[in-house]
Amino acid sequence: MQTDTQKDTDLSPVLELDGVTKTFPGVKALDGVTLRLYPGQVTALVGENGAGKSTVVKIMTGIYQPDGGDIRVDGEAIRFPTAQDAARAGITAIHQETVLFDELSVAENIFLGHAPRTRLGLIDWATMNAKATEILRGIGAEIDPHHKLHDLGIANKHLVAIARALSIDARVVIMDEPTAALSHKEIEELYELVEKLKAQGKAILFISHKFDEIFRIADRYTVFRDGQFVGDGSIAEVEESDLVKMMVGRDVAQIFPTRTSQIGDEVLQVVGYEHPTEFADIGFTLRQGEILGFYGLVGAGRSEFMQSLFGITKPSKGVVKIDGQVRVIRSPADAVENGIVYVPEDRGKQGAITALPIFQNVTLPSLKRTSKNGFIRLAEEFALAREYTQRLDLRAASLDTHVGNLSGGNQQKVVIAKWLATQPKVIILDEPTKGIDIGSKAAVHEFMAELAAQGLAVIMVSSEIPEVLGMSDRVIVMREGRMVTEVSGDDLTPETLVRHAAGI
Amino acid sequence: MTTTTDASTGRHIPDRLRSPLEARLKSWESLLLLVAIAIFIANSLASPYFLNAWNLSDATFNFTEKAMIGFAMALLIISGEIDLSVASIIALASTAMGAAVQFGVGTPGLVLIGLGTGLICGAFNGVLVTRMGLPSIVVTIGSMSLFRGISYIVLGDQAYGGYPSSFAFFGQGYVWWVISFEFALFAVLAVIYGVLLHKTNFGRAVYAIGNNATGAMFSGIRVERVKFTLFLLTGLMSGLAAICLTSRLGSTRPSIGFGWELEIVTMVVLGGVSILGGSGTIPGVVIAAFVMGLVTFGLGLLNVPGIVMSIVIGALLIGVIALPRLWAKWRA
Amino acid sequence: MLRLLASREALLLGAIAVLLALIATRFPAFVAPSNLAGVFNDTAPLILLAIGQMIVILTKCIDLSVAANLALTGMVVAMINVAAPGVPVVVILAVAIGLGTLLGMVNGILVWKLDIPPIVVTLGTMTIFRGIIFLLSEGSWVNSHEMSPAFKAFPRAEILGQPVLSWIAVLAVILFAVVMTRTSLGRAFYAVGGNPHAATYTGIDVGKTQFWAFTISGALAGLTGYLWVSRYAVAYVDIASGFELDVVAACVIGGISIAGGIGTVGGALLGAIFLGVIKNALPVVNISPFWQLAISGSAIIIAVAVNARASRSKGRIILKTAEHAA
Amino acid sequence: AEDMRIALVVKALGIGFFEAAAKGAEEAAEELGDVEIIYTGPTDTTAEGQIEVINSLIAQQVDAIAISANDTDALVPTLKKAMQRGITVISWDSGVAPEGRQMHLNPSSNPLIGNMIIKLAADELPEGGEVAVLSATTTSTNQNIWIEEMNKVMDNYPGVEVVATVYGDDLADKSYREAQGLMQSYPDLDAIIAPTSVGIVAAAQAVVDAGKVGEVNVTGLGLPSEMAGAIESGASKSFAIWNPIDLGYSATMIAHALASGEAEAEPGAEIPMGRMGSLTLDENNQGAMADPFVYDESNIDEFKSIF
Ligand SMILES: Nc1ncnc2c1ncn2[C@@H]1O[C@H](COP(=O)(O)OP(=O)(O)OP(=O)(O)O)[C@@H](O)[C@H]1O
Ligand SMILES: Nc1ncnc2c1ncn2[C@@H]1O[C@H](COP(=O)(O)OP(=O)(O)OP(=O)(O)O)[C@@H](O)[C@H]1O
Ligand SMILES: [Mg+2]
Ligand SMILES: [Mg+2]
Repeated sequence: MQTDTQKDTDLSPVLELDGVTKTFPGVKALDGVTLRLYPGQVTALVGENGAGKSTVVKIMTGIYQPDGGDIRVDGEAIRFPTAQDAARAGITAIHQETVLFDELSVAENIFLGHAPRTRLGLIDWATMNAKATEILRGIGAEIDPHHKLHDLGIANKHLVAIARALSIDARVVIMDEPTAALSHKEIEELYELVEKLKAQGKAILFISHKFDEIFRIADRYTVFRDGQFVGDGSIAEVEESDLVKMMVGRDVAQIFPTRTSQIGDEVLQVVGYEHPTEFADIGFTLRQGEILGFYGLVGAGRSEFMQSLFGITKPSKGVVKIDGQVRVIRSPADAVENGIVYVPEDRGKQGAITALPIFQNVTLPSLKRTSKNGFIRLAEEFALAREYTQRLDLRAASLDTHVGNLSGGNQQKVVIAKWLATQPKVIILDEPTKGIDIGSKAAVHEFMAELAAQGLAVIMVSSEIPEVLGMSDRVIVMREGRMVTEVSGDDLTPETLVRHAAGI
Repeated sequence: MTTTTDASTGRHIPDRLRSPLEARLKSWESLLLLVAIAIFIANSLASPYFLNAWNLSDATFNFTEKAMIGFAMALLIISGEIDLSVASIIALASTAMGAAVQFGVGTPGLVLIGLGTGLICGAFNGVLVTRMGLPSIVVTIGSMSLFRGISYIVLGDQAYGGYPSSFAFFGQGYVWWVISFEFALFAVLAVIYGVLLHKTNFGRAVYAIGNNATGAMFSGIRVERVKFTLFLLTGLMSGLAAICLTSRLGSTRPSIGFGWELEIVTMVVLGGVSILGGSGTIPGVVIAAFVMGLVTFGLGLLNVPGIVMSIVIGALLIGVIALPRLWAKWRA
Repeated sequence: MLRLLASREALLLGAIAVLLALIATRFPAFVAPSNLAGVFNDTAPLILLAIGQMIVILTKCIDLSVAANLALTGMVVAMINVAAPGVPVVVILAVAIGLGTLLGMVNGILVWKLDIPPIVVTLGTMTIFRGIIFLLSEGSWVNSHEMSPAFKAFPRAEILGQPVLSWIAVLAVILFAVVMTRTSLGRAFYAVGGNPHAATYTGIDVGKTQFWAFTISGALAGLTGYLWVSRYAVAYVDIASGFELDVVAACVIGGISIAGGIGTVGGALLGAIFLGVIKNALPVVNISPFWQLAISGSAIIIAVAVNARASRSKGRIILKTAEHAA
Repeated sequence: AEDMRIALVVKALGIGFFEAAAKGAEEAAEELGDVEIIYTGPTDTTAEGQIEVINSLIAQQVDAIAISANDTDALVPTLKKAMQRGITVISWDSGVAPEGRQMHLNPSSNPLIGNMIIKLAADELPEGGEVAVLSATTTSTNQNIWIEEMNKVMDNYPGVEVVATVYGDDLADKSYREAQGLMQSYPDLDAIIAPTSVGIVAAAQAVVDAGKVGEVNVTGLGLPSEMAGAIESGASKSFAIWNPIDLGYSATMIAHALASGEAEAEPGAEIPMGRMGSLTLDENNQGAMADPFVYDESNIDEFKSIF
């Protein structure tokens, strides 16, 4: 660490942003920010949801054009009209969303836009497949490059995105929350990769909401708040609490909320749930006021099971009882009527309707309550929407704002508000804090505790052990589609969870 | 490793930034209304026969039947689907009614058969799209050939005629002075569809589905049921249009209503409904119906051939969408 | 998935074989090689247009103006031929392809620069192109006897026993098979339709790629315009009217996904041939012409249902026990 | 005084036959002096298209409408409305049901045409043979009547057999394909009878392309200007047509006579048609203009530049 700090005083930055500004309709996403990336160093970019981190990435990779300010490569001002121009300048990125092609092969996903050619100038598929195999092996991914991308799980897709970034001989590698979809083992491999890239003298920008990994791999940090540059410096000279303070603009204590809920009557009972390919042997009960955690490695099938419980897919076997009564749930509409609601993992596609305003998103499942005989009453809709969005401390210009214009974290709040407004019995939260900044995360946790205290039964799917341990009364561990164990009380330790999840 | 903040009370979020009135003034519909008024004025200057109540009344027949289907089609397109088989449903429904006439079925029975055939065709499309998950544009290109094909199999080179005289009312009757039955029906349906789309939960669901069907399903909306209902409605409206058109023509041939599907889609799109789904209004479609009716009637009075009128409609379709965008580009 | 794709085309090939076998039972002469070559020759315009349409559909667009483009180009070259019978066929071909390209570019520009949905653009240009034919020709026809012999002879000229029209279709199939699999532009069509968002992130300009798709579709329509007019030896406002739907139908039957990103030149070829066989066979096997419409409609619906079934995802495979079963 | 406005409504604009008829109408107008011709029609051959055209003519309060109908029945309500508003309505070439018009002008008598088309084919087939009919659309009024009349007289042509009737919808490409299909299904086919000017040209082209000139004779009703090539190549030995210029001329003359009250449309009435003489109406208020005229090698060059 010492030497690293030493380095950055000597070295000049490879890539430098100065006074960069970007405005979207109604939002100033970036307001004169500064960012410097040095060769052989990992710079962590931190900030709350909506601070402008992903926007700055898109500007550096030619996807967005800045409204003002300079981008300098090796001290020379440059512009990137398209993503290919940025790639040519040696800048490559793993974006926050996986932006790949389901219908194309793995190899082509890696090489699209810079595929190897034959002498006639035609695409050389054989060489491309060979090179793809090589790169994938280099990051420890055993993926056949001939496969179509849609045959891959989300984690493997992410590995392909990483391989793509490495296929370009880059000087600057940007990673926007690269570990959000990866399992333990894969995260470790990613860390090794980052070390390797560093050793090759590449400049790395690393965006993450996870402080443990920032302190583990970063050399420098830069903090944004509300689209503005707050500060930067060497990681070795900063404490976690300082970073948090810079991000949020105030002091925050790091504790999980104290749980005061009374465990009440049994609300939900699941018996022998089974699906031909996705999951099997799942059974448990859930009581009022309880938070039941679902832990597992990414891809363990927790989301699939939850979606089945919510009526999206049909189980081949199994019974659901609500308040002791057997219920048949064939669609999400049935689930909502029976008081089961689901906050999905993929909020852009499944959670929110991004082209509609906030208030319409919030009231969508509750229209029966805000309307009269099927006719809409706007005043009631706004009232309901205001009540729940304020309780979640939503940040938005107005309730009429389209959800798509909100940052990820604020979109998540809209989705949660939508479900709370239905006054459900059971709420399923699938990775509720994935990609959510530290301040909002606490708000979500506190809210979960409050929900439980009010007698709601909560199921929380999470891949973060501290969150699972800090919030759950009981935890079910899943592995390869099966429920392996249920843990509670004193057995709730990180070791037990990891052991069961990994099957060791 | 999480943090808590001091229990912060939520900030106040205003309901709206822009007043609804302002939004309305800047809307597509206002632009289209200006176009309609301009065409009206141009028509009255160009032809001495234009400003005549009976002539204007006759001119409404150019669009009333198409607009009836257009209303349902608007909802369907907003929900992200499309039905290109509507004109063929007209042919099949008309054929069914014509066949029934040969068995001596009276006017009430004919109406039921016309509407019923429309519903069955709508259900056929609806099942293929919602149950089997097929893309509606392709399904209805297929059923477009199938439905009209059945008419051809039944009728071949024959025609059905002999409709009872009371049946003539739907396409040729007047409810009051120059107000034809068809025009009155058009007006009533415009109000019904306007309310359905803009003032009910069903309409809200249609918009939600059109913007993000997966998201709507995850929000507890019965997406398939809504879409199926929309296909039924479109079929029903096609059946209704078949009744009016058959009554107006007094006979049925398999080629009846040929090519209408594209005119109806044009009307809906001109009315500001996004072909990609998710947005559009019924007032827009109503104004678009008038615009198209006025253009064809006005040019007809000048004996301009129909194909030249269609150039005007085609240019309007592109121009009305392109001009605001060009304007925005030019200002930027 | 590769296997599945292969099987989708194999399925279609099988369907065509079954169809031919059925026809052969009633009318053996239909499957004689010379007659099949004739059917192929008849289907050549549909094949050419289907290839262009396939590229457009791949990019999540649709081109409803192809038939109108064909008719307009056909009329223009016919009128040129009448006005100047001496103009050599090479020039006529260049004019046809050039004008078709230009018309395709008009669609492309509107989609690219003004971001107007393709179905709206081409619905509009479809009627505008037809109207222009009317204005140019004042509604009158150009008939066989007005065209020069050379103008009419070109698509009929035989090379290795097959008419030039057929050879042009064969060349187009080969050329575009290479373009689609081995060039960046070809792959960009797939990328843009498969995931436009990701395409932007890859540095592919979505609008520009769509522009090129329309341009290619236009060029093919222009070429077909001349071939059509000289083959049928007549040009008037309504030639090939409604043909755009046949072209889309051929693509759909050929397994090209209307949602974009999925499809091959081979699929478009087979889809066109399937329709071509039906169209040519019905009058031959003495099925009343009144059945034709209903049969092709049913074929479209069945094809799309089969294709959808084949490509339906069956959910993820998470359970170890399910892995071998699948 | 103001000009009398006579609308000549045709099946579709742009068809050579009707363009020629329009020429005749103009000729009549010039002769009459105070007549303005409105030549109009839809762009495709649909009844709905004609209804829109008629509606705008009603609105313009024209004095007379002379129509060649796309559909016998579908135009009736609209034409009735026209008559109620005081407009003289006659049909010509392709007729409208009696309730929808005051009278109908047949280009020739239907039995004569029906006989003519089969005779043209049979004359080339002294030994008898197989003939097929390539018609226009399935709903074309006059084609259907002619084919019916033709079938009535088939007994006079022993050995000649009609093996099929197909429809080319008056589209060149469809007619072409149908003609091809005919030649494939009936390898021994001797003649194709196309009683439509679009179909006959397409059939001749198909015969040339199939290399069957001399084997399959194309005949029927066509325009000399469009058929000149086919006669030259030998694909067609002969064909017939009445003179469309005369037809347009006569229709205009009749419309003028009725609208000005010079004549009355009632059974047995004689209506003057200028240089074409006069027309006698039968019990259905119909009359025939003249006999069809046969064109072949001997006279084609003379007429091909006229219509
Ligand atoms: N395409 C867009 N249109 C409008 N507003 C946008 C757009 N993209 C981003 N924004 C807005 O810009 C701001 C910055 O968003 P950005 O995605 O950069 O945040 P972030 O720091 O990456 O947040 P997160 O941690 O949630 O990923 C947010 O307020 C967001 O709503
Ligand atoms: N190959 C894939 N194609 C499409 N969607 C996928 C694919 N893999 C995963 N998903 C979806 O992405 C989301 C995240 O998948 P993930 O890999 O986390 O698996 P999961 O079943 O959600 O596992 P868990 O919830 O136990 O971590 C889920 O909604 C899943 O259905
Ligand atoms: Mg981000
Ligand atoms: Mg998950």
